[in-house]
Amino acid sequence: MPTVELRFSAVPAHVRTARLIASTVGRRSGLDESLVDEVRLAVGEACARAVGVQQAHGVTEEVVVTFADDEGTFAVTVADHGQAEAEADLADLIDAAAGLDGTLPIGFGLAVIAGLVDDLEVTSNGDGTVVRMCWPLLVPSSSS
Amino acid sequence: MPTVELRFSAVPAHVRTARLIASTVGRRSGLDESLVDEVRLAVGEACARAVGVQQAHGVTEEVVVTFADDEGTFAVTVADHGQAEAEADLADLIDAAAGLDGTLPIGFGLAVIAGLVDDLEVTSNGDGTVVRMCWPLLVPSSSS
Amino acid sequence: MDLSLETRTEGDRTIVVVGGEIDVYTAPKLREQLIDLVSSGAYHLVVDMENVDFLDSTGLGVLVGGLKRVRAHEGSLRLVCTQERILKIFRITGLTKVFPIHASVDEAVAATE
Amino acid sequence: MDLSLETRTEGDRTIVVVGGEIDVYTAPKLREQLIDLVSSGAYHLVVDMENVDFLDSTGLGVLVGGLKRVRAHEGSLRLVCTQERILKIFRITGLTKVFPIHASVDEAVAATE
Ligand SMILES: Nc1ncnc2c1ncn2[C@@H]1O[C@H](COP(=O)(O)OP(=O)(O)O)[C@@H](O)[C@H]1O
Ligand SMILES: Nc1ncnc2c1ncn2[C@@H]1O[C@H](COP(=O)(O)OP(=O)(O)O)[C@@H](O)[C@H]1O
Repeated sequence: MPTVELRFSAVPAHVRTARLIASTVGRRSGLDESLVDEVRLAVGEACARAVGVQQAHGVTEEVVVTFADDEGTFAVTVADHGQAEAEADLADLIDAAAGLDGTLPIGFGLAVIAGLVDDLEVTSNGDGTVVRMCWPLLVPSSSS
Repeated sequence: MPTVELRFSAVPAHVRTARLIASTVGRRSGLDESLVDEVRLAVGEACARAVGVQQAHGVTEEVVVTFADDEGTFAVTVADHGQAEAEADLADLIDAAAGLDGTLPIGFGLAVIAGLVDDLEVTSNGDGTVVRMCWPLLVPSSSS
Repeated sequence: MDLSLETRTEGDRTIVVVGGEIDVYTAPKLREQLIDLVSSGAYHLVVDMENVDFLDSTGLGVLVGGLKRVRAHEGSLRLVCTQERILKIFRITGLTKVFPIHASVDEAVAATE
Repeated sequence: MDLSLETRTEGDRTIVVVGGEIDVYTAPKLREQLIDLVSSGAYHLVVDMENVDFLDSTGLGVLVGGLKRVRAHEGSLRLVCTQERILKIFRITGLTKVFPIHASVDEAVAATE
């Protein structure tokens, strides 16, 4: 069950709000301090990616982030309504970045997330992409 | 148009998350620094009240908070699904607090909000209560 | 930020030094502390709020509850607070008329009923 | 926290001292700065990241874009970073193989192509 859900317009400024919430909700859920940095970065990447994908396709719907602590796991989902980017490996992305002046290399985000998060699930359908990331909780949650 | 929406289970711990978001989103929307404290307190009161009302009636639905900056105004709504408390004035509430051991004097919250916020609208219907609070923005918003 | 609580006695007064945030989440801890003190016979309380960063209405409710409780034993509950943003909350709720509010612990301890 | 940028030259090197957060929100500012430098003929850049608190993939993208740009002029882009949590991001993306990363500005300035 999601205990906190955040919806925000697809603009970069709100990505920082999402990061801030990720670290405070994570801490409060009992996330080990050594993981907080990682969670903040991964959630930030997922949100930046969602904002980038939606802006690239002019989609104005809100990005939806949920935070849940469940049976020893802290689970975060980030859902967008943009068309998923093609899978790409980092070498290609680094090449692609050559010509980038105005647009951001969206594919980087997923690559960073994949490097950071062991328990990662990315599902895309016609409506958009959901990035689901889980981290273990060491201590029992103080909220529910 | 709400630019940030937060939903959380009706537990006290999340009230702090809502407060933190209120001050960061408010700042980012261009709220004058002198108002940030007031906004944080008022949003915290409204959320604490919503959590209290729902817990008193065993309602497990999520509390919904929206933040929007619109035409020079920072507007926050807090919606619960509990039965609204009877209107009460502070003198009564202070008396009522005499017997309080386990329950909290929910009515205090609205009284504090009313004292803090000039532009306040409280609407209750069968489904719950919506507290709507507005503050003026002095500078144009940096997000949208 | 969490709530911190320390108590000490000066004569027949018990001073409760509160720090951090008194909110819907931490107020139960303060309520318990006040109840414990009254149960153990401390009826003249001074609550030092100089290190309180945040106070909401649930915190006010706990203080009012404490006041009622000590008054049932002919006791007193005095507050120490000079922070404008905290004082404002007492003012807008009319509680400045209910609580004696002092500028220092010494002043509160010296006050007579 | 916002991004801060300062530049200075040492010989033919231009040092860009970056502070704060390089993220989706602030990265455009850094990109502009790098483009401006290259346009004005600064092709040997040293980006000092010791005061960077946060770096995300959009920041990486801007750095890679800068590297491509200076290389088009036979230039170089060297990073200064000893912070483990920032280095980790370069490592997991394989960018440690793309950027020369130094432990100090002096070391970066002294390095030859
Ligand atoms: N959306 C935001 N608006 C304003 N300030 C923010 C926002 N997000 C974070 N901050 C501020 O930046 C500081 C660092 O936040 P932190 O939680 O470390 O996240 P990050 O460094 O990833 O942004 C915090 O003290 C917070 O007050
Ligand atoms: N939900 C939360 N979980 C953990 N820490 C929090 C939470 N809310 C606030 N904090 C911490 O408390 C500090 C003070 O928060 P602040 O924005 O001043 O709100 P408040 O003082 O009303 O809680 C912040 O630096 C923040 O890191």
